[in-house]
Amino acid sequence: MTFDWMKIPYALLTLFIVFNFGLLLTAFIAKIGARAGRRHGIPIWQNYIDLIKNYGQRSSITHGVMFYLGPVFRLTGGVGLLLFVPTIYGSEMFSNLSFAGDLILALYFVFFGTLGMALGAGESGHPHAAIGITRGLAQVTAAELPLALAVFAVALQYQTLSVTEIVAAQQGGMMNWTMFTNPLAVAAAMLAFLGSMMRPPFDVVLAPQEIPIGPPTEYHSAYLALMQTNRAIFPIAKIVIYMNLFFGGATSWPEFAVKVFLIYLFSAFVGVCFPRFRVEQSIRWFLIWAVPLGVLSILWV
Amino acid sequence: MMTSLAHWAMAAGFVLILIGFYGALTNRNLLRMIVAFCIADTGVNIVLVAVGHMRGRTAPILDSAVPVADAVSRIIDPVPQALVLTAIVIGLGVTAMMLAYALKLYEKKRTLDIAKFTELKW
Amino acid sequence: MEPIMIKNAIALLLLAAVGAIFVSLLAGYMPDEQLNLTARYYAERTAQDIGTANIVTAIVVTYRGLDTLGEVTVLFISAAIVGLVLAQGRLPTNVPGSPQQPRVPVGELLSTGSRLLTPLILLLGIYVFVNGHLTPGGGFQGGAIIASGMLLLLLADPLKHFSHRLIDVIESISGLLFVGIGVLGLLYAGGFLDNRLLPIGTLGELFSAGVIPLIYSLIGLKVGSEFSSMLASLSETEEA
Amino acid sequence: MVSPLYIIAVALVAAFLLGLLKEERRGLAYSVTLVTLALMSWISANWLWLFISTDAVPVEIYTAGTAPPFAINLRMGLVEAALTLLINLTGLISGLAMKDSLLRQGRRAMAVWLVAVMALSGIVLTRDMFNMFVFFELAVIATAGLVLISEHIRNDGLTLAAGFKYMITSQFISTFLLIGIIFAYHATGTLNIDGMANTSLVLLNGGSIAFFLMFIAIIAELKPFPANGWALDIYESADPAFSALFSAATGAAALYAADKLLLIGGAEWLPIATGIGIVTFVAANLLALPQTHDRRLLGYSSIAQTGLILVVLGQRDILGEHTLFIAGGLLLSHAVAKAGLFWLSGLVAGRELNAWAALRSHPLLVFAFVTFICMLTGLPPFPGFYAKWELIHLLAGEGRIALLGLILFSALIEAGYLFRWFGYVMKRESPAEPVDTAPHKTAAVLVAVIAAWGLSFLWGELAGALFGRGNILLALPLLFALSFLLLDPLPAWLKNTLAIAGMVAWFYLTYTEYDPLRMIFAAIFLIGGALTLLASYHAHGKRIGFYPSAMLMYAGLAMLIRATSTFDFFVAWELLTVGSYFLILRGKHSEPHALSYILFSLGGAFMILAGFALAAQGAPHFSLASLQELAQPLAPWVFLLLAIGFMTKTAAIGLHIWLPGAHAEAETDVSPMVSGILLKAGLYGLIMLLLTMGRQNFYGVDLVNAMLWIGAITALIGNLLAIFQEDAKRLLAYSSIGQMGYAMFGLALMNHLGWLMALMFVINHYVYKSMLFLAVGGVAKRTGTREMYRMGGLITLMPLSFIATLIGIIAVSGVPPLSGFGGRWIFYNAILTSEARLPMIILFLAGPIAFLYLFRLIYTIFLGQLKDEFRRVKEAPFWIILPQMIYVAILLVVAVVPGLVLRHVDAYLDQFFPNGGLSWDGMIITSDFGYWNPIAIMIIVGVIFMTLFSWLLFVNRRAQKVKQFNIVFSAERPFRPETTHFAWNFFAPYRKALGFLTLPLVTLFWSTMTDFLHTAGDLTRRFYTGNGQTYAYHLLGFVIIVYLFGMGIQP
Repeated sequence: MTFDWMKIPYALLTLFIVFNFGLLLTAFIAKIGARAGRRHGIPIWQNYIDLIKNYGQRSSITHGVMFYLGPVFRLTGGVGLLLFVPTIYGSEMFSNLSFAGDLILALYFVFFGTLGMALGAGESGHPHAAIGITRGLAQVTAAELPLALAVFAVALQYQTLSVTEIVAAQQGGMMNWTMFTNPLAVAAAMLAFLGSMMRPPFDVVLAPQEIPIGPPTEYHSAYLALMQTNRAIFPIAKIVIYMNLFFGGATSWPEFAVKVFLIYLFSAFVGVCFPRFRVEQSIRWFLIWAVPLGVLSILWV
Repeated sequence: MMTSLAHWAMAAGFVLILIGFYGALTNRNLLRMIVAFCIADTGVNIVLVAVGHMRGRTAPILDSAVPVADAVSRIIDPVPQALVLTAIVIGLGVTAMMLAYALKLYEKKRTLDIAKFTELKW
Repeated sequence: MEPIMIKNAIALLLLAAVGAIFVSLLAGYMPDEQLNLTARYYAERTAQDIGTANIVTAIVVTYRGLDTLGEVTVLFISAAIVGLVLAQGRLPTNVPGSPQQPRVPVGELLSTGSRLLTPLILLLGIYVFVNGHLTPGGGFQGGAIIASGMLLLLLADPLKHFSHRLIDVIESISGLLFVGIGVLGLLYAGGFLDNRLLPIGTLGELFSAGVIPLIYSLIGLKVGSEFSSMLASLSETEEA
Repeated sequence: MVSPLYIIAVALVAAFLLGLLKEERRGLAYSVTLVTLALMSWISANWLWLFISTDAVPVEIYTAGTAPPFAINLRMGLVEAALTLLINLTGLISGLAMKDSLLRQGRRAMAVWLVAVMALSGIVLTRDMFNMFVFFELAVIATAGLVLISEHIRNDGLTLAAGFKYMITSQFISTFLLIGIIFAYHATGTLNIDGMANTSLVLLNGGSIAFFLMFIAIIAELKPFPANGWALDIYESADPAFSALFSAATGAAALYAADKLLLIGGAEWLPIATGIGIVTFVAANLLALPQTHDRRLLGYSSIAQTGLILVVLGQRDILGEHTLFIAGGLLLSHAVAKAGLFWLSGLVAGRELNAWAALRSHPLLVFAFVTFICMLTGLPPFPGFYAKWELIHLLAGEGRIALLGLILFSALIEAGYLFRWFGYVMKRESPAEPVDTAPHKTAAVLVAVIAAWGLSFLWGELAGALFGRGNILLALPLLFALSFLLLDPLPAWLKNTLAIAGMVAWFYLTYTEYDPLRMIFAAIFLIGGALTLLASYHAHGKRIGFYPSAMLMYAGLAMLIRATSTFDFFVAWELLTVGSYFLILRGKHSEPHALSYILFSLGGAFMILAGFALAAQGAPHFSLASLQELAQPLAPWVFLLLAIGFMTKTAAIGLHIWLPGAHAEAETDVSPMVSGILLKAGLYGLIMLLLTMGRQNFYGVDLVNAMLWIGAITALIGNLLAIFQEDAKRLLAYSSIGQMGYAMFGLALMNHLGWLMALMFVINHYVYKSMLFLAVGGVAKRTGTREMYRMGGLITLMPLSFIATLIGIIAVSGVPPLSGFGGRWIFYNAILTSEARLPMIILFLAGPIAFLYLFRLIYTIFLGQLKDEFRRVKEAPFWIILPQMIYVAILLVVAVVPGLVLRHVDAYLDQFFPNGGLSWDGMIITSDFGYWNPIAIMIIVGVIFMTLFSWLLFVNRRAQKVKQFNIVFSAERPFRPETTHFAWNFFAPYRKALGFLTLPLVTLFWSTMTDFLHTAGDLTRRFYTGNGQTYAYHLLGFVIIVYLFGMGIQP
């Protein structure tokens, strides 16, 4: 088996673009959120400042091996997820490392970072970390379900699990997007999307007010920096999957930017409009509203 | 059809059995039960003998009255008679056993009431 | 309704059903006009094969000798058990040494009568079993008569002791001989308890019918001793 | 040959001789008694040998030198020889066991004993009806007498009362018998049994009532329900050695007498006998359920067994020439086992079932007990097993399904109380009074044990001769397992080495025989089994009982995969079931769980048996492969029965309640065996079933589709229940339920990838579940608790266990890059081609739930706050860690090169599912829908991870570990780990949201069922008031009911 070594610099390029895009986008979204709440919000480059500061700081504290590795897992998950999915359709350059596996790989790799992070936070011994994790895991089981159903519907629809092929099938006009060919699946998936973005009404996991900062309570300095890096990359990586599956993918970086922004905005929009659910409420909500949509989408195909 | 002696004897035997059974079923006194069984036994024996009876024949003993050659047409069926002998003796053995039991039971509890010996159950 | 009445009613109900079974037996019963296969065989063959005048005896002692052996054994173990059990325990109130209740004296008539009658009764018993193959009667009847003699003695003198040892020996030896003769039949004649170990002799004579008189005598002795043993055991429970 | 008459003559001579002896010469009298009994046994044995070794025809013995029917005749044939041998030997050994009381009571008691045995032999031998009556009366009087004279042992009057009740009953019986005999004589002109049979008595005038009276009298001697209160009282109160005779010998004689009567009665009476038998079998077992008195329980069991044999006699119209084999197998099993148990009860001081726990200190006696209850339950290799197999097959072949069902149901109840009792023996507190180990008493028990195994061998040979089956006892794996019984005194490590060597050697000897599918199972069962056994090196001492049990299970597993016929398969199935039961029972608190395990398993096994029987349709041989030739309407039923049977083992939902307790309470090294390995037996069964029978339509329901649903629901409920467990091993156990659900789902997809996924689950589940159970078991061993919230922070103290757990949970969860992901990937590919979409939704829900319990497992044990009491805890013992590390290595290898195994299976599956396979192109695995490159994934993830890790190391190289409580806490400083370790009720919100799905409805259902049975038994037994007169009412009522039935069916 021959390996095209040029894939590595290309992948790093993707990573670099997405990273910066992510930093700016999250700040921008935060600002929109603040404005919706009649606040001024952070400057657009705030994330860069935080990141540089945190990378610059040194910590002499660790709670143990898993604690130390937690952010590494987390970021590996984010980076890996990004790289296992092609970013730009039709571009050999930005197909990344998708040769390693298909959609299923991406979906399951989402959990890699989550699990590692949970373990790291768990070792800190901080009870709030554990509480946050239990809430997060509990919620994600319900939130993932509509997504899984939608993905399954899409895979059935296009008879493939390859992301590239799914995007290919949606080319040739907006009406070919899954959003229009299988609206139920997309609706289900987008509801699930809300649950996975850690924004209101599904952000009790982080619970910024009640519990200082949820699972990452104990992380600071370079640990935190790694996690912040991930926070820039990971949502984008996830949105890329949504984009590819449901919204026709992107054939160029500008299209990419617009689509990712809009999808991200959707969650922010819902977030500023709705109050927060408790965990059991959000589980029920997903099961009652999102899952039936997913079921219908499967039966529809 | 109840014409022959055998029928009457048999009926009497059956009645005795039923009387004996009734006594055994309704008397709570051990000794009375044993007596009831003796009555039933007697009934059984009568039935046994009655079955062997044949009208107008005589006892199965070969003597001057019943020569060997005529035996087939002159004697009644000897088998029930032999059987009843055994039955009587066995009945006697059983009765003796039951009496011994009654005695021992009385020794234990100073009562002959069968309803008082119900520790073992279920 | 009282429980006792319910019980009686159920008993009557059950017995009515059993009675119904009996009635149908009775209704279906037709006395034979001819001897059946088995009886005919006995009627025809007893005289020549067994040599007893009393066909019932032939059946009891020979044809169905195994039954008889069984019934003797029944008596044997009944006597053994009764003896064993009654010897084991006494009524708790009758602790040795406690004052005996005064007995009603036995009448003159009874005591004298018993002395007179007992030998006669014993003799009659012996006669009955020795002639069992010829006349009505046999070992069981004879044994019972002997035992009745014993009973008379006991009535006359309730304190009288029989030698259990003697009774046991008689009982056992007669039993042993009975089985022994049976086995000899197996070895030297047609089969177990075959009476033709000894010559059949002439029909109607005392010494005829092969070993039947012998066996019946043994049975008589055995039955007599067993009955006596039981009577003695039972009476001892009274006296002690 | 010595004439059989000598059996009678010798006994009588001796009895009369005893009368001559002096009362004081008790020793001599006792010797005479024993010698006589031995002589009687010898005569019978001689005859038996004659009939076995030659084709001799039965011999007629005439008495009085006259041919029947004019004189009494006896018959000595194979059956008679066997039965008289049984009777005489039982008499001899019981006489031995009763030594003390016989010596105390003296010669007369001995004479009665001899007469009793002789009378029973007489019942068997005689061919004359009236003679049989005489022998019966002799037996009755002797029995009553023995009861009467053994009374003084207890001296409480109870025995006396029981004896008197018996006498009352026998008075009624003998009345009926005599009336019956005389009218039968009148009707036929003969007293000879064969003569009566020849003249077809029942058809003659008045003959049927006469026959009925004889019949009912003999049947009443069999203690049929409900006319059997007296018998129970005797069993309860008499000397156990006597009860042994009463149960084994009297029962055998009375059964043979009933058999003779059925000869007279002809075909019309067979249904009546069957009816009485089955009612008795069911009712007596039901009534035995609430018993706590050991001997009364044995009494109920005796009655039940007699009922079963009566059923067999009543079914002779279809059993034909096999009646003897079947009835004999059941009868001898019953007789030997019951006699053995009664003798054993003579050793135990207490009368409560609990008191038998005293046996525990004597392994040999425990073995005896096990032998007896397995024999009674009809487990292989005992004769009852062969008999049950043939019986069920013949019944099924003739379509007597209701009877078949009742027999199996009742047998299950019987197994229930017997194994419950065994649980008491092994687990209940041992009473203060020790076992009475007088040599003559133990010798009796041991003779029964030897007889049990000897008969097993004999029946195996007979089965070989009659049906061409292999003798189970000659199966090498079983012999190997049994040899550990003899090796048990050796130290555990030595036995462990032998066991491992044996399993590996067996694999080496047989590996060429397996196709790739079987190879997977063979590898897991044998090599995998050997691997888990490595953990057993940690045990010290002798570990009595562990190796025979474990090797029995492995023997069953080894035989299972080599089985080609239904018979071999079922034998293996039963062996592995019972072996694993013994293993599970070893756990400290596993008594109730082991019981529910064995009950569910046996219930499932009976389903399988019924399924096989139905499939065979009376054919003596049925290969597993012929299952595919079955057609409607039979096929769906067979499928259903077999599927339920196998799903019991995989703990499908509804049948799963045994698993959590059984797996959790088992010993540390047993849990991986029963979870990682044993569960696969069920999957293997399902695979066999689906391979041969495929889809079946059952009244419009596609059964495979139903299985799909069951699999999905099982996966969901199993996972859901797992997240709410506080007990680590229970969590793993529930997780197994869920995992088996996945595997079942995969199989039920009935496509190439579905099967591949199921097989992948088979392998993966073995590896990670064994590993996790060992890891958790090691932790539990060190901390002394399995409650996860009591642990916490053990990562630094038990790092290796942590690593195993970490790798394990990653593998279970299916997160790339470990091997679990492969399973998920195949799963998604598999379902894409399936039509059934709804059940998948359930499975989608189940998937992520796994994360919840897995995180809980690792977090609450290894992360979080370390408790003060565990600060000195050490890493788990070396031998428990070693296999875990091997499993870690296996997982990593399989993760990188899954093709190592899967390729072959994939290719093999092509013959069943030609479409939809995978293509193995270099390192890339491609399906019709997607692709997957395990090595690439591993490398990419590894590189990213290492890069970031290096980066963190670079920037954060000076990080030092801080103290436990050095955490940022809202406004106060935690100081107690207990209050800071968030672990209890971990997923409270989840319970609020979905807890309703975990309501223990299934448990409720089954406990209601068992409660119902218990209550039914408990209420019904009130009907035995203890009053002898009431029993007479029962008897008369019984007679009348049977009369109405019997006359109703007469033409």
